[in-house]
Parts: sequence; C-alpha cells; structure tokens
Amino acid sequence: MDFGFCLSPSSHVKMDSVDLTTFNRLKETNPDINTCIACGSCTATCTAGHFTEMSFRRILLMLQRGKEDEAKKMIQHCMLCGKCTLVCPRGINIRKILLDITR
Amino acid sequence: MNSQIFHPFVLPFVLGMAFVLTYCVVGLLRVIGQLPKDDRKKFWRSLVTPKTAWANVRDLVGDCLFHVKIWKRNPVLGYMHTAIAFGWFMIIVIGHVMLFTLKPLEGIELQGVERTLPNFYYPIFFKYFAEETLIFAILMDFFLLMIISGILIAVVKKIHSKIVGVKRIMHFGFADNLIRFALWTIFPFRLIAEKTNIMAFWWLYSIDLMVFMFMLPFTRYMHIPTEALFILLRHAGLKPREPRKGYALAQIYSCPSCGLCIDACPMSVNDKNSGNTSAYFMKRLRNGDREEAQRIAETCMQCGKCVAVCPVSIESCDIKMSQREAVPYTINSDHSYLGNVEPETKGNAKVLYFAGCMTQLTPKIMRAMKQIMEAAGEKYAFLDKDGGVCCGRPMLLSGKTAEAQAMMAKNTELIKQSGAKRLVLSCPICYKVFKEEYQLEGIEILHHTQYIDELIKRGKLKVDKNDVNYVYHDPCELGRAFGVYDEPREVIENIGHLRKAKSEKELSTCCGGSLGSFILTQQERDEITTNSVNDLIFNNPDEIVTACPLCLKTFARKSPVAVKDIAEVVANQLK
Amino acid sequence: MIIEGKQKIWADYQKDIPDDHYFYVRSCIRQAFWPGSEVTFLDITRNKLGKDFYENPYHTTCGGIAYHSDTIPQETAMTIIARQFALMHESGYENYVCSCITSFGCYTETLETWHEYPELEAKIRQYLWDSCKKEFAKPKYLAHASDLIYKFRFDIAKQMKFPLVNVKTGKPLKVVEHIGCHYSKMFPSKGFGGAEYPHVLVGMVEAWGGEVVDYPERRHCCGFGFRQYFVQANRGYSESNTYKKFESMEPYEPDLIITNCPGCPYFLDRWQYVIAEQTGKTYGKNGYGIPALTYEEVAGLVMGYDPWDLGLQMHQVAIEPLLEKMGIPYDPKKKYQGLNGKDLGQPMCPSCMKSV
Amino acid sequence: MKENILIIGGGAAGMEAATQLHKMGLNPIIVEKSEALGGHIAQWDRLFPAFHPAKDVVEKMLDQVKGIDVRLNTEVVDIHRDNNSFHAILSNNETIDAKAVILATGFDIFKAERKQEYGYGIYNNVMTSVELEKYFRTGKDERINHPKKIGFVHCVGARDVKVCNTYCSKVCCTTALKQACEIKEVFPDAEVYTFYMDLRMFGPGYEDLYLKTQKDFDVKCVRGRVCEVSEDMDGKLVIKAEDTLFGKPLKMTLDLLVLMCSMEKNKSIDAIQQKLGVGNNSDGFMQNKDMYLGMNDTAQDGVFVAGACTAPKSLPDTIGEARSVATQVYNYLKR
Repeated sequence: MDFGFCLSPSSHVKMDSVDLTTFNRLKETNPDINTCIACGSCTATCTAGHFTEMSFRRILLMLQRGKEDEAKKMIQHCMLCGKCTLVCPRGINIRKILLDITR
Repeated sequence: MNSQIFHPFVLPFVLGMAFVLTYCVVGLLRVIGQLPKDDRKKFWRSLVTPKTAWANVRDLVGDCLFHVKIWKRNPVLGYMHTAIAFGWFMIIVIGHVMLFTLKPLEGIELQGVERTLPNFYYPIFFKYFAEETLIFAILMDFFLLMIISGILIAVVKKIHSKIVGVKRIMHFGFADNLIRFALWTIFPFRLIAEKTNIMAFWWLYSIDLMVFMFMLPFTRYMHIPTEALFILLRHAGLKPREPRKGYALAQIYSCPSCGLCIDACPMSVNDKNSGNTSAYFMKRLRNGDREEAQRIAETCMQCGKCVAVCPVSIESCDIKMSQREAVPYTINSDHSYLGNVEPETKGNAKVLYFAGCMTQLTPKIMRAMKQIMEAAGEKYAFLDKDGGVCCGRPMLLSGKTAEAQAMMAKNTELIKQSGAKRLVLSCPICYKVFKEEYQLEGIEILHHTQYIDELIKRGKLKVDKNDVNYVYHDPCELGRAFGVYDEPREVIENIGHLRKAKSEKELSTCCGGSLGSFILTQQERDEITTNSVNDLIFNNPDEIVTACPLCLKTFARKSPVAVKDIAEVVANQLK
Repeated sequence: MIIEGKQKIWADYQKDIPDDHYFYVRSCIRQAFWPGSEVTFLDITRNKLGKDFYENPYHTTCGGIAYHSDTIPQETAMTIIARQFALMHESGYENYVCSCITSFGCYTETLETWHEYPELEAKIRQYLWDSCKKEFAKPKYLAHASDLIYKFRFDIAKQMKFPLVNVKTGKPLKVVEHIGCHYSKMFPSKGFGGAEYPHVLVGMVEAWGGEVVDYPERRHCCGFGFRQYFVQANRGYSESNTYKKFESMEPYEPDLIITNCPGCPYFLDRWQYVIAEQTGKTYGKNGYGIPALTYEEVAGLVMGYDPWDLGLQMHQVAIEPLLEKMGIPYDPKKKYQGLNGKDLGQPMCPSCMKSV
Repeated sequence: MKENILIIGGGAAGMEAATQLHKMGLNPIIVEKSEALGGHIAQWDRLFPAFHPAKDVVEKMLDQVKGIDVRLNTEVVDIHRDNNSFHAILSNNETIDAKAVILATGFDIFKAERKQEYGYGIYNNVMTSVELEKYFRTGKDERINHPKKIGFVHCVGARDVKVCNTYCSKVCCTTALKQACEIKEVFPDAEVYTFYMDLRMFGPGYEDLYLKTQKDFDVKCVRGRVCEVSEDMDGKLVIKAEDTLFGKPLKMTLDLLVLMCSMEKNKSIDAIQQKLGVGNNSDGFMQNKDMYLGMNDTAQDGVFVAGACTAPKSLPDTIGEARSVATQVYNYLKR
C-alpha cells in the first residue's frame, strides 16, 4: 500500500557494526593515521579542494565511520600534489595514506 | 712439462664454461625478445649508427675493462676493479695469443677434434700442457700478480672498508659470499699450481672456476657479461618500461652490487635506511622479491644521486618508476571537475608565471618574482595567482601516468589560452614535468633561475652586490635532472659572494622534502635534512640559497642560518 | 540496572498535589481517538474513589496544537489558557487537572513564563478582559490526569480484579512505559520522577503487578511531532521514530505499552500497522502487534471494566491476546457493537498484522 | 617571630604551605577534617602527564610536614577576628589563636548522579574517574570485568549550564587521556573511546601525552559529548553522541563508561568562610583579590587562599600557589 511516505533511514552511525578493515589495514603500515587532530589544514590547502569537496580530514573520519565508499569517491579528486603533507601539524604522511587507501 | 693434451681436471672448467655460455646466449635472446618492438628496432639501428657504435666501443673498453667512472670517484677502488677485471681479461687474451704461437709438442700429432679440443682449455691451463716462451711467462705472471693485488684490496675492503674510503658496503647472502670466495681463490690457486705443479692445485683451480661459472648467473657477478649488453642497449636510447623485463632486466643483471650508491644515497644518513638504497633495490628485483622492491621504490626520493655516482650508469630511478607503475590502483581518478576551471588571465602577456602548488605555500617567492618581473619591465601574467591546477608530476611520481594526463591537459589549455611565449616556473618539480612531458610547442619553458640570470645578463635587471656569503643548494630536479648549475651561481655572484658546499652540483644532497618518497617519515626526512644542511654550511656561509620552494620549506625546519629562495635574494638586491 | 539509584531519583522528584477537588479539562485528541479513557478516568475518580472532579461544559481546546504547529502566536495560546483558568475560578476550583500532555506542557510553560515575566501575565489579563470580559486566577495546583492515577495507584490496586500478570505463567506482564515528551522533558521538576527516569507510569505498572521494561530507546519520542505528522510528506520521519522504538524494545518481548499522552498511544498503535504494511514486520507474537494503551485503559482493565466499554476496539492493534494473558473475559461479538447494540461497522483487515 | 598560622585543609596546598611557613620560622597549624593528610591526591594512583606515582609525591610531602602541628579528624567550628588575630574553636573544643588564616580547603568531586542521563548509580557499568583511579590503585572494582569497549566522557559537571557549572575543570582532559592509556595497559585488546568537547592540553608534556594516547595506545578521541546512556538486555551500555567533526550522530555499545567528574567548590567550609567574610566568585569557588597579583589574598586582611579552593587546579598549580601563599603570609606578618 502506498501511504505517500516511507521510513526514513537512520542518520546514526552504528559504531558496533562499522567495518574497520581498511582503516586497520592502513593503521598497520601508517601508525600516524591515528594522530589526526582534525585541524583541517589539509583541507584548507588542498589543490583539488579548491575546486571540489576534497578533504583528507573527512576521508579519515569516513573510513572510521563506515563510509569507505564515500571516502574512495572523494579520493578520486586528489591530485597527489602533497601540499597536505607539508602543512600537517602532526606530520602525518598523508600522500602515502591516500595512495594506500586506493590499493 | 706435461706432454699430454688432456687431463680430467679440465672437466670442471669445461662444464662451467659450457653452462655459462649457454646461459648467456639464452639470456641475451630473452632480453632482446622482451624489448617492445620499436625499442628492438632502435637497438638494431643503434648498432650500425656510427655515432652510437663509436660510443659502444668507447664505453665497452672504458667501462667494462678500466672502469673509468670508478677511477674518477675513488682511485683505490678503480685500481682494484681494473686489476681484477683487466688483469683477468689480459691473461685470457694472452692465453689465446699463446695458443696461436704454440708449436706442436714433440711426439704429439694433433688431428681433427684433437686439434681443436685443447683450444677450449689450453689458454686456461696453459702451463700444465705446454711450455711458455719467456716473454709470455713474464706477462702472465705480471697480470696474475696484478689480479692478486686487486684481490688483496678487495679483502681489505671487506674487512675494513673505511681504509679504502667507503663507509658502507653491501651485505650479502651465502651464495654471493661463496662465489666471492671462489673468485678470490681462483688466482692464488693458479699461481701455486703453475709454480709447484701439484695436481691438487690444478684441480682446485679448475673446480674454483667451475663454481664461479655455475654460480655466476645467480649472483652479482652476472654483471660481467651483462654490462656489455647493457651498454649497447643504453646507447640505443631505451627507457625501462617494466621493472623486470627487457631493458630493465639487462640493468638488473648489470648491477655489480658495488654499493657505491649506498654512501651516495641521502637516506643512508640513517643506517637503518641503507637497505633502501638502489643497490639493494636491484638485488631485490634480481631475486624476484617484488614486495620489498615495491617498498624500496616507494621509499626512494627520486633525487637521482645514485644514478649520478653509478659506475655502470644504471638508471635505477627509472626502474623504480616502472616498478611504481606496475602496482594496480583500485580507484579511478576523476578529475572531470577541472573542465570548469577558468583561466585567471587572458591577454597580451609575453611571460606567463606559474608558481605551482609548492610555491603557493611559500608566497615570498611569488612576491619576489612579481617584484623582479616588474623591475625588469616585463609584460607578465600569473597563471595560478589564486591557486591553480597541479602540474601532474606528483601523480606521475606515484606511477599513475594516465591519471596525470587530465591535469597536464588542463594546464596546457590554460597556458595556450594565455598567448604567452615564455613560461617561467618557480618550482623545479613542475619544471621537470613541463620540460619532459608537456607538449608546448613554441613556448619556451624556463626556471626562474635561468630567467633571472638572463634578465641580469641582458641588463634588464639591475642588482646591487652586498657582502653576504651565500651557499647555493642545487635542487635535484633542476641540477641533476637538467644540469642547471651555472645560471644560479652566476646570479648569486652578481649579488654577493658564493661559497662552496661540501658536495654540490651532481653530488648535491637532496633536502629530504622530496615528493618522490611516499614512505619516509617526518623523522627520517628530518635526519636527511640535517645532514644536507651540514653539507651546505660546511664553509660557514651566512645564508643558504636554493631555487625550489620545497627545498626552502624543508631547510627552514632545520637550518641554523637563514634559508632563502634565489628570487627573494635577488628581489632584495634590486637597484 | 541498580534499582536503588532510580528510587533515589524518584524520591527527589515528587511533587506536592492535593488528592481531591479538581477542575478537569479534556484533551482534543483523546476525546476523538480514545473516548473511553476520559470517561473511565472520571468514573474511577468520582465513583470508585469518591473524589470531586468537576468538568465545565464551556471549556475548549488549550490551543496547544495550533501553538505547536506555528499557526497561532504564544499570546493567543496564553489567552485561551487564561480563559480556561477563568472558568475554573468561576466554578470555584483552585486545582486544575488536564487530560492532555500537550495541554499540561502549555499550562506549565504559561505559568512559568508568567512567573518570569509578570508584565506578560498582566497583558494576557487585559486580552482576556477585552475579548471575553472574564478574569482569571492562576490555579493553586496544576496536575496532569496521570499524576492523579499515579497518586491513587494503590487505591486502585486495592480494587484490582485482574493484575498485570500472565494468568497462564503466573509471571508479571512485561510493560513498556512511555511518557509524553511534554510531561516532564521541558520541566523535569513538574513530573513524577523527573525527565530521565519518570516514575508516573512505572509506579502504576508496579503497583498493579506488572514489570517495567527499560530498553535503550525508552527516552525516545513516539514520533508525533506536530509539524512532522501534519504534513504528509514528513510523516516518514514520524513513523521512523516509532520504528526506532519498536526495534529497540522488540528483544524484550513486551506484552503491553502504557502511555500518558494523547499522541503516543495513537502513533505507537497506528504506525505498527503502517510498518507492518510497508515492511511486513509485526512486533507482537504470532503476527500480532503490541497493544499501546492509555493509563486509564490499563487502570480500567485491572479494575475489571469491560474491554469494549473502555473503547479498546478503537485500537488498531488487536487487544485480545492481552485480554487472554490477563484472563479478562470478553465477548468477541460485542467488539464492534456500540451502545444499545448498534453495529459500529468493522474496519478493513490489514494485510500483515492480525486484527482479531 | 613564632606566630601561629591556621591552615584549614591538609591536602597538597595545606601541606606545602605549612612546610614553607615552618621553614620561615613560623608556626603553622594544619586542621584537617579527615583522618589523614594528603587530600584528594592521596587517593590517586598515578599523575599525568608522565604516569608518576602519586604516592611518591604524597610521601615526600608528608615527610616534610613532620614536626608541624597537625590536627586530624578536626574541623574549625567557629572563628572570629579580634583586631590582628583570629580565634578559632575546633571540633575537639580546642581554641587556637592565629595571626593569619590560610584557606586550603580544596575541592569536592562533582556528584555524577546529578547528570541523570549518564545513569551513574543506575546502570551497572557506569563509573567515575575517581573510582577508576581507585581501581588502578587497588586492582578491584566489580564493574570492571574484562571490558572490550570502554568510553570516557569528558566535562561531566563542567562547562554545563544544566548543572550550573559553566567553568572548565582544567585537569579532566589530561586525566581522561592518562586513564585511557592506563586502562589500555590493563586491557590491551579493549577499544577505548574518549568523548570530548575540546581537548585542553595546557601544560608541559600534556600534548605529548595526547599524541602517545593516539599513536601508542590507539585510543580513539571523538569530538562530541555523550548525551544519553541506556542499558541493553545484556546489561551493556548503549550510548549516543555526535561525532561533531564528522557531522553525524553515533550510537555504540560499551562495556564500561567512565565519567570524568569535574571539580566543584568544597562547600563544607561555607560557614567558616562566611564568618571570615570571604565571598565566592561566579563559579562558586572562593573569591580571591585578583587573579594576577592577588591570587592568594582575599577581601579580608590576614585571610589567605591557596590551591583548588579558588578554582580547579592541577597539582603543580596548587603547589606553586601554596609556596606563594607562604611568602604572602610572611610579608603580611612582617609589615
């Protein structure tokens, strides 16, 4: 029966069932992945971010909140120029992590 | 004197020789077979082109026998290698010459097979089978002793490398150690056998040769036959396409694992990283250890210093790039958004300035360039004043050749739209890709060092000389890649005094910031930077001048003296 | 769960209200959807407990629905409320009890606002005079009808015929309690037990022999939300909230939901049908739903009122399995008979959820 | 001069002030209501940022106060001023005449049950940071039973108008990270989350601790406050928070939830404080003269304050203040 409306999906991230395989794989080779303090410098300086929504800070969060597909979609815009790595105050090797995500 | 034509002790040698010859012929066919068609055509043509043919002969003698390049770097090692290689070559040659002068021995009739058979082993065991004339005997003994002197140096190098001026040597596994032991003992055994004629030593000598030849294809000594082929391929102007095939394969087997690149590599400042140098990379490839090879390829900063010091001229940077390209990526890049990027400038500028991503992080370079171009009265325009499109080199460095095309196409379009005839770049990273990969016919591509040098020489830019002592750091992608050594130095001499760095020009040490490496951590990079800074301040300069925004940013982290870009220094001295 | 911790909070959040002489006002929604509830409330208080609950025929809506759906300004709503208070005053009462949670929220909000801004009260006084020529007095005590059932819960228990116990197993029924958001979430001190662990319904369930289920989404709104429900395109949000609650309570296998708000039993009841139609899922046993009743209906059931007199046939979710669990006799034939045996007509059978 | 100085409170501030005054040749008298000196710090296991055993510090301080007049299990029940001296009556009926009074009464821990939505005292597996510290000290707590997932909630009772505490409690952020590392040491396989509003790593080595927490201990720091806790069928805790950096609400199940309770003013001194004429500031702590040059002075001559009675403070802050109050008292008596 069509009621003219339907159940809307929950906006909650269900942390109990989030698949962290990719993030944990990255963590093994890039222990600095944990040290992000979400300052957003990477996003602010991003060459691709000048034209798109590209944000490494968000990519890291997406991977930890079960939105791997969105993260990979975002990475498609990356130009790998490396400015993010140069500005990261925690010295995270961002380019390496971006590359590793694609493997 | 033994008046016989055969003794069983020659068998080990003959077997070994037969094996190694077969292996080499098969290997040769394999390498040539793996070359892409157009490369193969280039190769055949190069063999008959007089210019390359001459180069082939020159390098075959100069590199294979005398190793001129090692002599240049380190005469002791040069002698060591020449003594062994040339000495051994000579006793083989002399052995054969003696064969031609050999009179049939008394009472022996050589016929048919018997006549040709000894040709295979007579020169090697000559003294057992025939009598030497005095002059040859002296020559043979001379070269044999020369070889042994080389071996003595090798032994010293193995035990305490610093005596011969080498900090780090390669560490080998069992097979390499065994064949080295065989090599070192061949000649002393021969000497003893010849002088005492004890049968046991003739046996030992022959068995040593067999061991050496059977192990040769599986160890670094394969470089002896392969290098000759590599020289020919190199002169044909080929590029490695796949990390373990064709041309690259020839290079892999040509690497003698001499380890000269270990000391040269900027990463070796941390001993832990000396395993990430090109010598080990080539070894991993030879052993088929793909995973490690990939890791080393991605750790490498692509500074090119290993290539600069390599006595065999192995293009390890290119092979590492082909290794990077060999890794599949699961993500399709989507740079379609670049289609909406509008040019910032359209007009009648003659000079177009492209700062590049890195220079966006060092706005003082951009400001200095603006001052310089205005002072020179140039009609200029900025291509990326408010942030532009990446040049594509970082993407290329990651091995994603196809993905870089979108950015390169967009930049090409924007540059052509500007109508300018000269493109000035501040970043050597951009400069390299613009020079090598972009199709910008009719547009002159200059790095700002070259551009400023030209402005000063043409009198368009007037500068004051001050009393500051500068040292100039050669950025890898400007210096080693394009030989731009003189322009920046001439510019600096116009505005101050130039001091020498401890190592410079083609031996300049990477700043450590390179975009080439994906794996190096900040801490490892910092170690490299500190070492590089120490090289630069060796002669106590007041300021370090560089010509790359990335070097500038990197040095600024660790340098005890001021670090400036050449444009900035010039802008400060404008009249 | 540490029950002592809850008891401490319950002890902290007790409010002082008298147990007699109230001016009673009805709920717009409850009159329409659960007409038996208010009748039962008055019958229990007046006839079973002998209390004085006066109802004035001139009282109106409190204006809450219009207020919460942004169709009238607050001052208008306050003037309507002032008129209600005037009726109370004229009738000679000081204690005000309302049947509706939305109203309770509006009354509380109004009284608190007047307390903070006396000039606003004066303004409303003027508005009321201008429009109706009436004068009001603020109630001495304001209560919600469930507060009084809570207060009388042990008196009701004394007259109890069918406790909240499964007669077949002898075990207490598992009851989900759900308070209306406007009961205590706006002013925690105005509700029995406060906002986080309200006691008003828990107290009734425990007094009548049931066992309360505390499930993770207990605090969550039923999904009514005036603006969400009134616009058809937004009803999915409303339904999703109910869905979230049922998904969370499902593992506890509750027998019954008890509520004190007009909207909650309505949405917790009707959305079960919609969810069943859309997803094929039902939350009770054997294809039935979970009955969502008002506290008066539950009080009526335990006191032995006839289920059909309580108006339980007005629920979409079939009540029969619960009646059987509690051992309450009922005549299935009378389910759709009105007063005087008149046939009320039978609703269409849903395709998923059992209705009989 | 061998004048009496009355020090109310035998915690870190009181002990350190007494030590310094004693060295200056004065006669400090510590009145402590509990049965031992040491205050809150004596209940602590290890101190941030370097996991230094609290016992070491407390023992050193105790060592220093040997020979100083101490009244344990004693409270000041009345006090009044007579020109330049104070007459205090203690709960043991003793009378003390002192030339100056130092209020070093410290703080109380916020009562976690006041944040009802966190269910402290209602859900089995919710505990406070103080109780966790006790667990580290004694190894015993029945709530801690091989937890696989642990959450820490920052700012419980701080920066929260709903509990009338709008101030930052200063030390809880660092304590939370310290405890997160420690619980990870005990249960290396556990997943540990901290839910913070801001992470305030204000002192030397604190930021390093933060880095260590993330990198070496793999503690996940989520920016967002836990707003609701409930219990599921298995007695596990279901929490809701927003990951404000990601912009989405989170829901997760935890085995243990630790509430980082804030510091509140110690109200048991209110009556005496009133008699001395020392008021409170807007955060409810004692009002000092000013926060720069008069941090140890009050509106009343001869009445001084030190330590966490004026605001939430770390141990080094407190010791610093205790030392400075001694100088202030000394100068006051000399004038």
